[in-house]
Amino acid sequence: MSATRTSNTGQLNRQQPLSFQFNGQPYTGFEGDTLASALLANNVFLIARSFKYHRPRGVFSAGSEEPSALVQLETGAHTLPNCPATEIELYDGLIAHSQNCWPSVKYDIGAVNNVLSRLFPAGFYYKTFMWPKALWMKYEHVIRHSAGLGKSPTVADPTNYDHQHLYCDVLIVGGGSAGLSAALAAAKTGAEILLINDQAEWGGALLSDTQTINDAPALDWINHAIHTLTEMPNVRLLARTTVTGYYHHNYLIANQRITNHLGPTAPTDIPRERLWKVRARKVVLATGAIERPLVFAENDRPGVMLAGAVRSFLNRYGVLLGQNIVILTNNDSAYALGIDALAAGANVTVLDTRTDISDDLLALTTQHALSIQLNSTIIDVKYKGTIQSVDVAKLNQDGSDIVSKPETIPADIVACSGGWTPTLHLYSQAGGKLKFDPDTHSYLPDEAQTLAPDAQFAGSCIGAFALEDCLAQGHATGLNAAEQCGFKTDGIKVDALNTASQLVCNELRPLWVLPCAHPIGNGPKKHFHELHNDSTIADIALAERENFISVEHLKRYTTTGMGTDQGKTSNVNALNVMAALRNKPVGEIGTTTFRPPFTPLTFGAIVGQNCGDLFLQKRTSPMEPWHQVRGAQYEDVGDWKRPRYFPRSGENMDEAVQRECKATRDSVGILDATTLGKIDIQGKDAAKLLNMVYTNAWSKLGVNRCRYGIMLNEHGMIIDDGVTTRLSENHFHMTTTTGGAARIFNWLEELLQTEYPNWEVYCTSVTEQWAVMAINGPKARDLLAKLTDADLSNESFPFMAMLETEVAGVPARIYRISFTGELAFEINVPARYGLHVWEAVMAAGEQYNICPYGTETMHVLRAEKGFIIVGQDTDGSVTPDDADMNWIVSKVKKDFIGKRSLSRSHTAQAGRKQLVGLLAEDPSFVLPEGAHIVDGTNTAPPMKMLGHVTSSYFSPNTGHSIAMAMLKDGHKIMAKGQMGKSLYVALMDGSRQKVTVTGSVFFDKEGVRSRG
Amino acid sequence: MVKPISMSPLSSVTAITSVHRLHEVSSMAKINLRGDANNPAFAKAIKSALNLSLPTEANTCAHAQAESTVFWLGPDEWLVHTPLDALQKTLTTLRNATEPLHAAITDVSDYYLVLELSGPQARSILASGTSFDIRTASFKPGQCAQTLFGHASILLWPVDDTPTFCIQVRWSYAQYLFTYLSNSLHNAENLMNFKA
Amino acid sequence: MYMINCPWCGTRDQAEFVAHGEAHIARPEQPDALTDEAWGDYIFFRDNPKGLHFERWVHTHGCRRWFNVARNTANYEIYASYKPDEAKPEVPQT
Amino acid sequence: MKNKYSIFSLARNALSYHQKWQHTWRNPEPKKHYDVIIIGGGGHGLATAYYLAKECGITNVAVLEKSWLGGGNTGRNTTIVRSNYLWDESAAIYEHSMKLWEGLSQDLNYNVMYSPRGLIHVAHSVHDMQEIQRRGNANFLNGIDAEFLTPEQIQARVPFINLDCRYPVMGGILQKRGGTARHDAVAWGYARAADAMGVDIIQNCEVTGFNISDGKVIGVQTSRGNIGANKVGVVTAGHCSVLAEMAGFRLPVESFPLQAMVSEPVKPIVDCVIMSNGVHAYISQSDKGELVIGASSDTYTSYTQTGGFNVIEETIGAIVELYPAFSRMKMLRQWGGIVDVTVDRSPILSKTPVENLMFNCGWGTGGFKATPGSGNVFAHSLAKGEMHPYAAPFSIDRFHSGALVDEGAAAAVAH
Ligand SMILES: Cc1cc2nc3c(=O)[nH]c(=O)nc-3n(C[C@H](O)[C@H](O)[C@H](O)COP(=O)(O)OP(=O)(O)OC[C@H]3O[C@@H](n4cnc5c(N)ncnc54)[C@H](O)[C@@H]3O)c2cc1C
Ligand SMILES: NC(=O)c1ccc[n+]([C@@H]2O[C@H](COP(=O)([O-])OP(=O)(O)OC[C@H]3O[C@@H](n4cnc5c(N)ncnc54)[C@H](O)[C@@H]3O)[C@@H](O)[C@H]2O)c1
Ligand SMILES: Cc1cc2nc3c(=O)[nH]c(=O)nc-3n(C[C@H](O)[C@H](O)[C@H](O)COP(=O)(O)O)c2cc1C
Ligand SMILES: [Zn+2]
Repeated sequence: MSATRTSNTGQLNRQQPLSFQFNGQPYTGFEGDTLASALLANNVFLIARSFKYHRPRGVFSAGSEEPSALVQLETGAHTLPNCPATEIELYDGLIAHSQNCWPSVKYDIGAVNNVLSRLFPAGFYYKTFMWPKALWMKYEHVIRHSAGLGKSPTVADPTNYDHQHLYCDVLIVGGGSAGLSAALAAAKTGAEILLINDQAEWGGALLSDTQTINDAPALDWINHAIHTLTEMPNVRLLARTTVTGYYHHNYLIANQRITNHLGPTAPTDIPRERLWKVRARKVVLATGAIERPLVFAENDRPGVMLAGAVRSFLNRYGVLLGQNIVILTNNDSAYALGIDALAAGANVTVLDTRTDISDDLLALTTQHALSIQLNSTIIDVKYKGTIQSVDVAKLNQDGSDIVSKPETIPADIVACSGGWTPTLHLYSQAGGKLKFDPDTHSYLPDEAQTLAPDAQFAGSCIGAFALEDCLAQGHATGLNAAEQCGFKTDGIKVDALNTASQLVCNELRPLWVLPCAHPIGNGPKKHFHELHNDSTIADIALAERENFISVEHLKRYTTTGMGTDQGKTSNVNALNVMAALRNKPVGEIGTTTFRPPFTPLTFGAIVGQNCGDLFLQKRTSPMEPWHQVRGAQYEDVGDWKRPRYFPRSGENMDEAVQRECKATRDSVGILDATTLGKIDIQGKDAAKLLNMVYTNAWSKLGVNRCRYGIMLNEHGMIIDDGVTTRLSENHFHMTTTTGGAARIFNWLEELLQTEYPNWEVYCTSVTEQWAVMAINGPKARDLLAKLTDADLSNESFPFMAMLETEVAGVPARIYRISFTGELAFEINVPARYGLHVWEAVMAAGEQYNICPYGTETMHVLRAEKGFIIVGQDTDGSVTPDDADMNWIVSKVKKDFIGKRSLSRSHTAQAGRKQLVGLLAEDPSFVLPEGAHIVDGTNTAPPMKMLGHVTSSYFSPNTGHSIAMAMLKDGHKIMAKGQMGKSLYVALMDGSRQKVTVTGSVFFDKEGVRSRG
Repeated sequence: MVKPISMSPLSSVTAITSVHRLHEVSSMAKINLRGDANNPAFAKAIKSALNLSLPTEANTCAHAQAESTVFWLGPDEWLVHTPLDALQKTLTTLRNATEPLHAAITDVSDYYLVLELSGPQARSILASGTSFDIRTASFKPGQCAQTLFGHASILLWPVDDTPTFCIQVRWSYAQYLFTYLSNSLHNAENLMNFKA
Repeated sequence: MYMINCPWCGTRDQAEFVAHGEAHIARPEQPDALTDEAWGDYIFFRDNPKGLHFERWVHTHGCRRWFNVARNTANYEIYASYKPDEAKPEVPQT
Repeated sequence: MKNKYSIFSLARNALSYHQKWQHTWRNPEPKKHYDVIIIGGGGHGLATAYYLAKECGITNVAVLEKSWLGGGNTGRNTTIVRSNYLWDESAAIYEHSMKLWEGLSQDLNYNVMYSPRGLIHVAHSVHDMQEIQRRGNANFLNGIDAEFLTPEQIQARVPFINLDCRYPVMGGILQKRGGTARHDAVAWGYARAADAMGVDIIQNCEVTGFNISDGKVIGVQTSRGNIGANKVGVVTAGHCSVLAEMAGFRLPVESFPLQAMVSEPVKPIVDCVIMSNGVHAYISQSDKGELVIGASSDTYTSYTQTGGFNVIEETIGAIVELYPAFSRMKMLRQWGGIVDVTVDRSPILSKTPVENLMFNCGWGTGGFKATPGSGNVFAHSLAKGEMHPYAAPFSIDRFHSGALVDEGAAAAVAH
């Protein structure tokens, strides 16, 4: 086999040679080459090993439909697996490797699979590897390692990505003749046009053709079109951009490869790829057509290709792929290759499966002295590292068998054409139904579909294969789309375009699978309809034989169409074969479902900037700069970063927390409580709203007085808690948990807008308006007094009251509430002054050894007091009664959210799991949170669980460990004692810790400190 | 006692290049206003307090004297921007004017921060994170929109034809929004200079 | 991704909205008067039609208003959006 | 009897170029009447039929499938199998299922590729840690394997994980017996085995109504005519509400789109299943080499088997955050299923207001793993006319009495 560079064809920049490496060997190509064309020009035909049988494989197509020539591009952090060589624009220094082979693509050990291939028909793994049972994991290991193709990168991606949202009037997908023509027409109406093409060059199939438009090379027309469009302010052109998904409501995703073609040395300060999220009022699809292969014996050999691809390599990339080119076709279009290849100096034989061709075509072949054999097929491809020859025989009448002795024809390239399949993937993704059209032997949009996607078509994607028709259709469709967007189209001039006559896919013989010397599948020769996953006609027959006859079963059983190419060249043939096996018209068996993406879509591009720092906002309080300087360790609470503890040098968390706990109760501590949700509630029905959402009663709360409340969902389970303060008769300030802030606020709005629109209440979220610091401890009042002139005495500012004053020169609200059981004040100041006031408090507190503490200490201190944390001590299945909080459930209110659920038969049952305190027998032992309580019945699993430890700490202020737990019938046990029964907490090392049930308040049981 | 120092997470960050500017704009006071626009008494009360008619058309804003702006946020919700030193006065005027109507006036000056983004690629920078249609034809000064940018709810309004936009965001999302926008700003500028 | 018409703000991308299930379920005036069964039906049992569905959405990142949408769950059609106090709109029979 | 599958039969058939394999299941015409009709030819329906025939001696059974068998959620799920659920009721049925998985290939004589390669739940917050501790301890006491992992141990198993991601990894829980199974093979294996015992599997047969007399179901109306039955079991997952409506009642279920996706196939890189609730990313690698990734559901109901691209963005965002090396991998295909979600995220296996009509649904986003167990207990329930003890806690009554089995709650409430 010997491919040669032509001197006079192709759109390469021969002034710009580029060097690159494949499998370690250096080569050169030119600017304008793809990796595929450059390799082929260097006579590298063996590119890859196949998925299952590890057969040698080469380039099959010249575009994104490539099923076979997949390579590992670049190495290290820049590596990309499974790149079709046909889509890689060559750049200087490019490095690529073959995949799925070891030690090399030439000598691949995995090729034993080919020898054993008879053992591996479709679905073989379902039938074996079952005995002995224990060995499956070993078999599986081997299967896993021989499957897969390229290798994933293993280090972080050094490049970045971003997104762009875009609205336009008309989106045109495809920059071939039809798309360009549509854009030119639509743009003239003034509509905002977005024209997208997946290749770097505009022109689509024209680039591979020798066509003329208005008697000049078609390239001139393309250049002129692009020039015109670029000048128009209402047009945006995106090349190197693939529309990968067409979703409902005309939402389309397009991926632009900005720097990919520059390789690893591309600038890193711009995105490598950019994902466009397009909303188009109208969508025009001009996505072209994909050539359909013929399936014949040994058709997977490197050097067997689509005819259009061979032509593309010749006319676009300046590579004549062989000296002896054999063309196998069932239609006219491949003759164009014959004529071009002859002109370029190759020997060409056309094998046409048809018994007859048109007079015009016959005249043309005579004119060009093109040698043709009708009613013929290839029955074998002789391959020894390269294609040597093909065996050719005559077909019988229906094409199902051969009737003559084979004749051997020298060949180094086999180019096949089975017609063209309109590219309608995007349309189908969006829900468009396709219907088999017997005239073109292809699937076209089903015009009978109601509610079809809002798309229109132009060019070969709707079966118009002649250039003239593509141009005309483009024009008409472009105008139509603009008109539907409300733009005026009358008076828009049509440039008359004439084209030369053209060989198109006419008069096709509907025969795609060609016989060989033995019945297909029943002998050594393989007919691959699907190169990517090594699926053969015999596999389809097996599927049929075993009753996997639904096309979806066929796909899954044979894995046809499940590769990186998603069956762009194989699906239609597979459907055809199944239809024939089932004796049904192909239109009746349906297609498999088309799904995005059209071509594989980079994860990074999907993510855009939304990773790393921007994965999710890190919300912090105004005091954050201080926390950072003090080396705070953080806890994630929702999307907030909250200081968890403030270690001094050398301290671990336990030590820091023990110190912080002590310091707070001994003198004074300070907690940043900014993250609590805050809702301002105003209106004459404000108290009514509170009565509805809290379990307790709110009408009688005094002005400037605070009250604790819990909220239930309508199922009767605790969902949030917090303190709410009456600021004036009709004005309240509600607080929620940090995690509940958004949820509760939205819920209040929901109630007000949908259930109680007549209530006069307005809610406004004020969470970030206020910076909040809670000072807790016996010295809290002394400290605060240094910063404010207000009277802080118990008489004028009692527990559960609010005071509006100034702190450190800043207007503040101080709430005298306590989550630690200490004398405590929560200072709220406008966020902008948060840091200022915090620093002032710290300075004033120095004399009391003020101790900043974080959430962990807060948890311990509240547990010493038996205060619950919603979400830790409750889990969405806990009622107020379960939580021992009946005291907060109004007995007189007629209704509140969740009330009715409390009396349901199961919810009202005795003996539910209930909140209790637990003490370990060993007071120094901290029971693990999440461990379960058992009785003594069983000592090893399975053991009946009676409840679990919800909160557990070493309490420095009581000097022993403490725990809260949910325990079956816990309240009875708490009231009556365990009555001689022992309870344990079971540990996962198999041991148990004996426990005693107590009340859940461990410190200051009388509750005097907070009121002092 | 030291004079209170005011701080924002954006106090010390900007992204300013030769063509683009992204920075916090000096903080205006912000007041959330709720009430029934269909109630003539309410409309009248607001008119007397702010000396303007409340914008009742969705996605628009109205300017009052002394640099104040009122943004439509919903059928019964507006946001008043007013100079900081006028905050207390405006709050009081509004409260007095709406008494005893069903209305709510809430100081949210510190709940939000405002960023300004200006320069030729401002639209594309915004389009990196918002699905809102910011095409020139549909989004002009005098309009405003509440929408989403990345994960942040924002209030967005065009200021001039540079173009310049203001983006109001919750305090705790400001750092996130700034980082996102400044990344996009640099991407946009570098792309302007990039010839493939 | 739907384009959804907020009855107040106009048509916006779905990203700004959150769906909240079946619409037109009024909270019972007197929950205590209901049997466990009737109450359970109210809180848990929902229409889940394949086809026309009246459901609630909220314009979370816009005007924060709740509204209703008549949508076909078997395809991507949205027939109408309307305010919570409005009656179910007439929609084409499917 | 059908060909038995084994390496020997495979080799023998290879000699004849695999021309002699028989139908995996027949294509029977519906009979006039069956003892039991199962509606829905997904994994659960087929398993039900299989166990009815095998363990309950009832072989006059039809499985009616509106489309192709296994094409519902069974054919589109991320195939994660585990049994480490929190509540006793759940643990019982999922562990029952797990035990059946362990011998399923042999039992069915069909390799379902159950692959106990280990499943790790990663914890990203104090709350996550408390959740896995509680669950792991409960698993241990229920006799279900559970092992806690430190971040370092997780890193050793999954070298490319980014422990220091937005929500730093604090620990994890491993169920070694957890893993995956080949979804299609499960449907096909059950179908083949049920068919072999005489069950009629009738594809392209959509149930359009019930024939009910005196409050008792006596048959179904289908796209292929009326078919009589003594008992009917409905196992239609995403479509359960549609069937309930036909029978005249409602279910506490909503059907949401749930999406999944695969990457291009690559050589082995993820050797276990890794689930993260914190950043919401689920990933495993199939035997063919694709990374199989599960997304979250949309907020609206839909029967379209597609969902919003925003959900894909969030999911891949989480994957890249947790595994930055995958940023250059590519998505090969995305798709959606219709998941039948209950309020407490637990299934419904229950009698209904119509006598002799039972429902098995509500498995939502997580029922693939339950396929053998669910089919097994549902078969026994249908046969007996009484719910199997493992099924009993999952009756519809719980939504009236309040006896929810709330697997969702523990993770879904405020901090
Ligand atoms: C994307 C995704 C990921 C998932 N990941 C996991 C996972 O990792 N692990 C896990 O355990 N679970 C997972 N699940 C859930 C799991 O797939 C399901 O719970 C399980 O497969 C349900 O099985 P089934 O047999 O009940 O339903 P299906 O397989 O859906 O079967 C129901 C069948 O009923 C048929 N049917 C419907 N209506 C009619 C009618 N009128 N007449 C006749 N037939 C009808 C349908 O066509 C369908 O075939 C996932 C689900 C999805 C969608
Ligand atoms: N001889 C024949 O029988 C025959 C058959 C088919 C086509 N043709 C010729 O091919 C041309 C057809 O013109 P056309 O405009 O219809 O198609 P085209 O193939 O020229 O152009 C389609 C363009 O769309 C691009 N595209 C496809 N999918 C895309 C996606 N998802 N995103 C972005 N871009 C995408 C392609 O890369 C291509 O550039 C004509 O010149 C015609 O004569 C000839
Ligand atoms: C575990 C699993 C692995 C899959 N692997 C692939 C794959 O390698 N290639 C592929 O094209 N599709 C793959 N799919 C997706 C299927 O092609 C298909 O999209 C999915 O089963 C849903 O069906 P539908 O798209 O026909 O609606 C896989 C699906 C599952 C559930
Ligand atoms: Zn709105």
